[in-house]
Amino acid sequence: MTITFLLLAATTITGTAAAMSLKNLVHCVLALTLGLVSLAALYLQLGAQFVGFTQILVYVGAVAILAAFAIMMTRSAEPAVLTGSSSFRVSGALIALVVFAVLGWAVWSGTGALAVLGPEPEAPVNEIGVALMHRFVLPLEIIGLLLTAALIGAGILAMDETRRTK
Amino acid sequence: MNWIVRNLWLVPVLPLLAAGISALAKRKSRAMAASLAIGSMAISFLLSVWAFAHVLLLRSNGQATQQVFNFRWFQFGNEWLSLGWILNPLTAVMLVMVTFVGMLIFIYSVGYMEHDDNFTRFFCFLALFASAMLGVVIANNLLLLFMCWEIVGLTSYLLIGFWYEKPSAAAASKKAFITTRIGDLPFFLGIVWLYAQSGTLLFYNNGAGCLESTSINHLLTQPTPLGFCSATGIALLVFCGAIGKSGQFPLHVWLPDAMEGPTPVSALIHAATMVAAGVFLVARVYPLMSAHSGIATELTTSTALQAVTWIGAITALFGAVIAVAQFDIKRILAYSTVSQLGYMMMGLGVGGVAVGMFHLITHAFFKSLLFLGAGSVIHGCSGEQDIRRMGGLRKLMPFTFATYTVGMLALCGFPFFFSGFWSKDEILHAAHSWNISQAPYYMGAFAALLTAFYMSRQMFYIFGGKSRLTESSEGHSHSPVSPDHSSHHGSNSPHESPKVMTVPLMLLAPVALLLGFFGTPAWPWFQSFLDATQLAVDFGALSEGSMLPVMLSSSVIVLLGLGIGWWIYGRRPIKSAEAPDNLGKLSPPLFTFLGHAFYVDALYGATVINLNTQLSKISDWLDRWIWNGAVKTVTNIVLGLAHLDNFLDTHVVNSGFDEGCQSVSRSGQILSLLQAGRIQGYLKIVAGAGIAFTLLLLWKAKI
Amino acid sequence: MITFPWITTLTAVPLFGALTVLALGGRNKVLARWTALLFSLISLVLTLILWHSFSTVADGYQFQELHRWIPSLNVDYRVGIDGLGLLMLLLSCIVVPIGMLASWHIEKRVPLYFSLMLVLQSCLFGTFTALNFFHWFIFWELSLVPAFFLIKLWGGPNSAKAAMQFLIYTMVGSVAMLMSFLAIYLATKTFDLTELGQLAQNDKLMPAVIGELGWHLFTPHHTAMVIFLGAFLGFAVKVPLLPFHTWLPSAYSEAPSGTTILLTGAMSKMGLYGFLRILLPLFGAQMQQILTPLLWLAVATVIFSAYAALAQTDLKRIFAYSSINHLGYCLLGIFAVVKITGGDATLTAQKYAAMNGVFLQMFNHGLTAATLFWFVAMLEQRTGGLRGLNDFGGLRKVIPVFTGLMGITIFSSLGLPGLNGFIGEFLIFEGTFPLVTWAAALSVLGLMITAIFFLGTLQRVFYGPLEENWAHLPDLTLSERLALIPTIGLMFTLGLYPQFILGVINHTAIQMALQLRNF
Amino acid sequence: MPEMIDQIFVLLKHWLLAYVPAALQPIVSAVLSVVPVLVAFPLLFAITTVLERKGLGRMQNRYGPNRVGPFGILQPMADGIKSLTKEDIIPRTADQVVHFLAPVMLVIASFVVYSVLPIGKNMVLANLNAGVLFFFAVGSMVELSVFMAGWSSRSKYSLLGAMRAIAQMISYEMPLVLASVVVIMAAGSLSTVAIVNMQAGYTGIWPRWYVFTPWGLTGFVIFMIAATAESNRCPFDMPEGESEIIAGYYIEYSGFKFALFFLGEYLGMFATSAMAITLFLGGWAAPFSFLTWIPSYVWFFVKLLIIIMAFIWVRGTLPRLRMDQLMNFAWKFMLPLSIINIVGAGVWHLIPAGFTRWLIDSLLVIVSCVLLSRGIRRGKSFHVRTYRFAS
Amino acid sequence: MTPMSGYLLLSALLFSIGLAGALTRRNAILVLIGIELMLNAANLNFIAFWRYGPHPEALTGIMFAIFSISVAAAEAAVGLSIILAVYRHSKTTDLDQMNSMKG
Repeated sequence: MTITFLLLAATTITGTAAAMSLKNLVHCVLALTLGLVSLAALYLQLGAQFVGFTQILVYVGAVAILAAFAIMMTRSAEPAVLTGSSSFRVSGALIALVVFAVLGWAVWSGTGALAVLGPEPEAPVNEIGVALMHRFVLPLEIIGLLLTAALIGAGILAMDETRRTK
Repeated sequence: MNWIVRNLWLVPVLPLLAAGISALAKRKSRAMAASLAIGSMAISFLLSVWAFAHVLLLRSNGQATQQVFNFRWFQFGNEWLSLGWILNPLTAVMLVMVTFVGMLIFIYSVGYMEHDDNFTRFFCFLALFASAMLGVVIANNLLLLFMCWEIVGLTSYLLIGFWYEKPSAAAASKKAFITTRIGDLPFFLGIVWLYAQSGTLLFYNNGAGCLESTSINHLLTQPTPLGFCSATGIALLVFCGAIGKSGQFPLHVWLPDAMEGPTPVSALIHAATMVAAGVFLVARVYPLMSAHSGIATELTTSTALQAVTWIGAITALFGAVIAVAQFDIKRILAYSTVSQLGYMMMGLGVGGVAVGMFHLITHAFFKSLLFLGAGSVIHGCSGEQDIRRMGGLRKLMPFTFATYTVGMLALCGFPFFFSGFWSKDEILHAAHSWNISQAPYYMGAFAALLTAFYMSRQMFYIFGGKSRLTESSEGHSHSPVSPDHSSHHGSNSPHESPKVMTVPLMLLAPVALLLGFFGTPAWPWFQSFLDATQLAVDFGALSEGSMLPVMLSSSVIVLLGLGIGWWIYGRRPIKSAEAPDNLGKLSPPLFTFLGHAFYVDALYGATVINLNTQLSKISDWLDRWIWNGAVKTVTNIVLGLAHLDNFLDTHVVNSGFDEGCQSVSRSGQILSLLQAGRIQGYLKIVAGAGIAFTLLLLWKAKI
Repeated sequence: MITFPWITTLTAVPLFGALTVLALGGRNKVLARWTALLFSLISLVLTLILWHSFSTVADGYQFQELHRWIPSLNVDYRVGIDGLGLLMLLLSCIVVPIGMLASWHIEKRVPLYFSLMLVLQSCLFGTFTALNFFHWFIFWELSLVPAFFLIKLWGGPNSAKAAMQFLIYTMVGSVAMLMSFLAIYLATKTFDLTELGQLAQNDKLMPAVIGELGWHLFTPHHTAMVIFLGAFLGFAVKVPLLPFHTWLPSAYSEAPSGTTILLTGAMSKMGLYGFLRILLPLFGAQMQQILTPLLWLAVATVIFSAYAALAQTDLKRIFAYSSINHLGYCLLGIFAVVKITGGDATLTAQKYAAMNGVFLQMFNHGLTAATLFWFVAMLEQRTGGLRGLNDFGGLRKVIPVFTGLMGITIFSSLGLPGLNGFIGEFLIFEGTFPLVTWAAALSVLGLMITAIFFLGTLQRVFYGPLEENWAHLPDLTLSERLALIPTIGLMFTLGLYPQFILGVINHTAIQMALQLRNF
Repeated sequence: MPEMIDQIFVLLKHWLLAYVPAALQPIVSAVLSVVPVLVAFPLLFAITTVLERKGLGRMQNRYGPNRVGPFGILQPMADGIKSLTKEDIIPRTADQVVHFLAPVMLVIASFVVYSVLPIGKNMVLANLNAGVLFFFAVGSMVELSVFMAGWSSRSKYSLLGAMRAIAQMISYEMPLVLASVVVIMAAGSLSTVAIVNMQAGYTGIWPRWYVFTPWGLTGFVIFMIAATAESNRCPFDMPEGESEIIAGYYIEYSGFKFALFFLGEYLGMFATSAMAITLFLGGWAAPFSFLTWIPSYVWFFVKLLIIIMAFIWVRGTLPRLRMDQLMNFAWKFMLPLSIINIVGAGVWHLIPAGFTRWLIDSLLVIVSCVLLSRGIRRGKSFHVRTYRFAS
Repeated sequence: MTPMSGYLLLSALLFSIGLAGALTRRNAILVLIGIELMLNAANLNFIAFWRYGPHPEALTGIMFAIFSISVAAAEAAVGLSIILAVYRHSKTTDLDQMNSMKG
């Protein structure tokens, strides 16, 4: 457990936990950004440079901004009055706890089988590109299709209904 | 090789150039078109004379008189198709004849067509014709010959239909083209067959040509399924082409109709040259025609030549009989041409190349003379062509009368001085000594009698008596040929033609008169020239064998024919254009029958043409109803199946399906109670399931 | 060595042109026309470059391009041309500008029209250069789309029906063909025409197919025949052969004349091309088995279509039937070549002749028929769409130049020597007569009837007294004359010097005929 | 000798490092590398402000700053002093933390970006394997800080300005990235150093920069337009359009924080320009082979200054776009064009070298450019306006 | 060095946080963010397994992460636009009030 890892893990957990628990939605998004940037740093630490930068580009540059936009456009906040569904919140938290317990147990009991840290593996962008174009060309194409569909779909969904039907 | 042999192609190409240039010229450049055509023809004539002289020189030097020049045209497979031209006596004679007659007729046309709107076009077509005809003459390749042959047919079509506004002319041109094409198709097959068998279409190619002995012998050994050797088959097929082109029975029907064209055209194409091309063709491929199996003696005539003889004899007689009962000046000459072409064929069949060709040459001159004379008469009579409406022209058109008489006597074969006598006599003599049958001789002799008769009839109608032109009835229509003739001359009275028309007549007349002396039995220069044999002056030949009796009897026959003509038509001048024909009075039904040319046209109309029309209707009907109907039926069947399927779907399959649907929706109603409508509730269930599965997996792994 | 991808470029140029025309078009009709013409002329220039650099003696295909395309299906992108392909490319390049010029006066949705024409040209190029059945078939089918719309949108009153008929007819044929080829593919796992041809040469193709698809109800012989007939149907409809031809007259007569030019000039050649490129190498044995019926069909095509033409009164229908007639000679030649001759050297030479004749006739017919329909288009444009035989008479008086040039074209079509039609027919008959004498002798009848109906057309339209209402018909304009010069000039050139085409195709013709000698 | 001058800074750093104990070497090395950058670019910012104000002034027929120092060149110092000494006002309702963090984040992000830009030969802070990606990833954080600034000020103007800015930046980020993809395809690397090295070398005297290819030129033009929009400069200065929303998202800032925004914005502009130089204009390479004796960093800054001048010029020339025009332009013109440009670059690599690929590629680009501009114009009819004067 | 279980535990925690958020928060946007967090937890796992796995040169984990990020981006875009559409329709993003599908 290096200090870097601990530090980054702490910021990640803090950020995400804040994102899930703060009242102010914009604060949530900003906290989420913090968490995701730290996560990207964790990727970098693991040697996955490309994924790390992609993470920043996509999550900070796009998803967070989108969420902020959505917040702004819906002008929403958590309703001031909690409408008596505290049991619901409790049960949700409970379930999450159970999930963590199960996963943690699984990790704890399953460790040792794999944990072999080799030398810093090479993951240069070149090879990623080559792999994308050869072994993974079909998923790549499908992702391209998916993104196009999402682009068009999101556009149509967000379009004003009066204009859409025109 | 001599310059003239190498450049013989210039002879046909010069008129072709003239034709090309005047085709592109404006309609107004009349002088240019005419001078181009005449000029090119004159140069061609000079070249032809040179070629002729060259052959003469070779002959006097005792060298081979046959020279060829071949070149490659195109390649298919591993072999080249070669074309070429040939210079031999036959070619040389024909070249001189065609260019000379052609040139004179071109000159004549300048006068005759003077007032026509399409003057330029006319000379373009004429020059094209001359080019193609000369191409036929010099071709050393059956394919080249055929190609030029077809172009000759095209120009004939164009020139017959020159006055295209006249429906009869348009129809006649179409008829001419199609009828000759009927003959050309077997010819085409013959070419193809010959090529398949001998591997070449060159006539002479240093022993490798298809008319040379190697090839002929090969052809003689090739049997056909029909029993005769392929040489005979090919020869007969090729002869079919000659039948069509030379107006032989039964494909002669187009030739009289072709008189719808301008008279110079009739003179040049349908009397002197093109129609003779069939005869020339037979002469050209004579080695093939006369080929017969080696075992027979020399006297044995081949099957093909027998066919040629019989067809020729029938045509000669047939044409002569019909000519008797015609009233149109040009139609009489046309049937006369048919008859004379039959003579030539017969001559080829019974006597060989020289006999037929001699008559061809002499006929070319005197018949073009006659046609040009007729043209002059028509011109003078402002477009009138009916001999009953002429008369008395002897005084009015002296030059025309004189030259026409020369031509007429030459055609009749008036003894001793006229070229027709010698050439016709030779044919009759050869027919008399034919070893197969005497029938052709008698048919020919009778035809000669009739020839003399109808020509004298024509002469008396046209030149005898008084002019009947003025009494033309109001209903009589001027032919649209040259509607401006009358207006131009200001009067309707007959008159002599201009110099440009009479001079060619006067040039042709002496030739028609004297040419015969080149081929008398006593001095058979022409024959020896063509057959490349030694020439000897032998007056004894006149009295040899049956020569003298035949000569005398034919003289008698001619005189008899002229006498009968005078008896019936010349004794009393014909008074009125409306009066019935003197001969017709003897037997009106027969005369009408002859006047309609044995109703051959009507017969063809009722049979061949009708069959054709019916077949086309049937094809169209088949197309519309049977083939298309089959498709429609299939479509309908498929549509019916689709309907059936649809029925089954809606009523059989779907009813079961509806049941299933209902049960599904019932169970759906029950299950829908689980849906609280809260997304997170669903998510919780998913999470719970996830936990359960993970636990299950772990537990399994532990065990 | 990477050489320049000539053929791909050639195929792409019209496509690119089509897009450009669409984009530039908009309101400016003139621009659209000229752009389209420009692009078709660019393809012509490219083809001439190919023609120039084509080796007339080399074996096999030239300018080949080979790329893996769909490895999992073993489909390659393989294009290349031999003499036949080159000839057909040239023909397409000549015919398309003619079609465009003939459509010059169309005023409805001009850019779309011209871009569809260019797309069609691209499909033609694709079809004539593909060496792999897979994309050959793609182009073959794709060509139907522009053709369909061209007929339907710009055609005459019944064009929708005619277009549908055309589409369905050819589609049925194509589907049958596709089935056959799928069967072959299942057995051989390849679409490459050369490979398939070699299999067929070694008598391995059909055994392989039968081994794969052996169906106990059919004997092997029958299976092979069924597969052959499927492929045959596809081509027979396209050419067309007799009982499958009924779409043609209505499609030709209903289509706008410019489109008809493309249909007859180039698209009908696709069928013949298929016969030569696909059926002959692959199914020679099957063709031999039913040679006599095939010959009867060809002869019937020749004669019946000629007679049917005689019965028509619509100029376009006449020329449509005459097209069938002329293509019938090609089929006759092709079938005759198939005949077993046992390696007789003389007869092999005749096969070369017939093969050369077929190629030449394809080209000649394309050229001549396109020009004929062009004249019809010009006549229609002058008379406001009238084209019945009975509508006219004596037109020669008012439009002499038109008459003269159309006369030349008609005579070229009926095979007058000195014009292009003759040599092709001569070579076909030259080769066919010794091989199948009876069929050749019967087919000659077609030549005669052709003459009858063509001359009848000339007579009724141009000869005779002038119909009064046409007294002011304008003759050809200068630009029309200029546009016609190359075409007419080509007719004369081919008639007088056929070697310039025969020299290119001869080697290919020999190879194709040799391919068959093994049978 | 030119080599020495070229590498003088590198050599200097190594010489200095030699005197440092080994344990501290990485840190010292980092400091030695970073500090010059931290100094040079703010300095450039200062110079640019003077240049811009004076240049714009000249373009608008006025003097511009001319009071402080000779010809007003000390104006930036005066501005700096003024902003440092001004009172820092924070709106009462503002979200204090976020309000404070926003300018800081902006400046940090802007500076971090410079770590992958090669300023000269062997002069790059971090030669990352995925340098270009890093550049865009970090660059995208600018948007977040803009949002933070706009939102935290609790002002309608600033929020509107932030929204506009973000919408615009997201929209133009797409063409920006796609335009650089062509270069990445050509160079086969995401490393900025590798890209510059790929463009090194000369054909004759002419450089092999990517801008001298059809796709490169198109990419460069797209990139520069998108960069203009990314840095919210005229004619894409909707978010800070003075006449509409005063100063956009940083309206509620004052004093030093305001100066930080200003700095961050200019740094961003320099960074994208430097990236354009790296991608298309051969980085620090000399434009002609015979000019290589001039040190590489000089070339870099010369190019940068030229581009900045171009920015100023454009600002002084073009009018502001409307929001819908701006969006239409981005989505209906720039995006498709950059995608087609990628296709064009692909085609370029498939066709062997020669005139043909030039022709095909240029045609592709030009035709699609014409088509797209037609598409964007569809339904709008432009005509000459006629003014009528009151009589 | 950090053992792999550290990363895995972190990932599990991240996942649980995301899940908890998704389950308890009532704002649709936050739910979406929670889901994104869960996806990120999975990504971390991929990267960790890739790093500690036997065949890092095969790049499978990286690839999976890249694709997962792309899918997440698409999902965010579509999800947010759905939320926008819903908001436009019912003027709320409160999930409790979106229960018109209740059976």
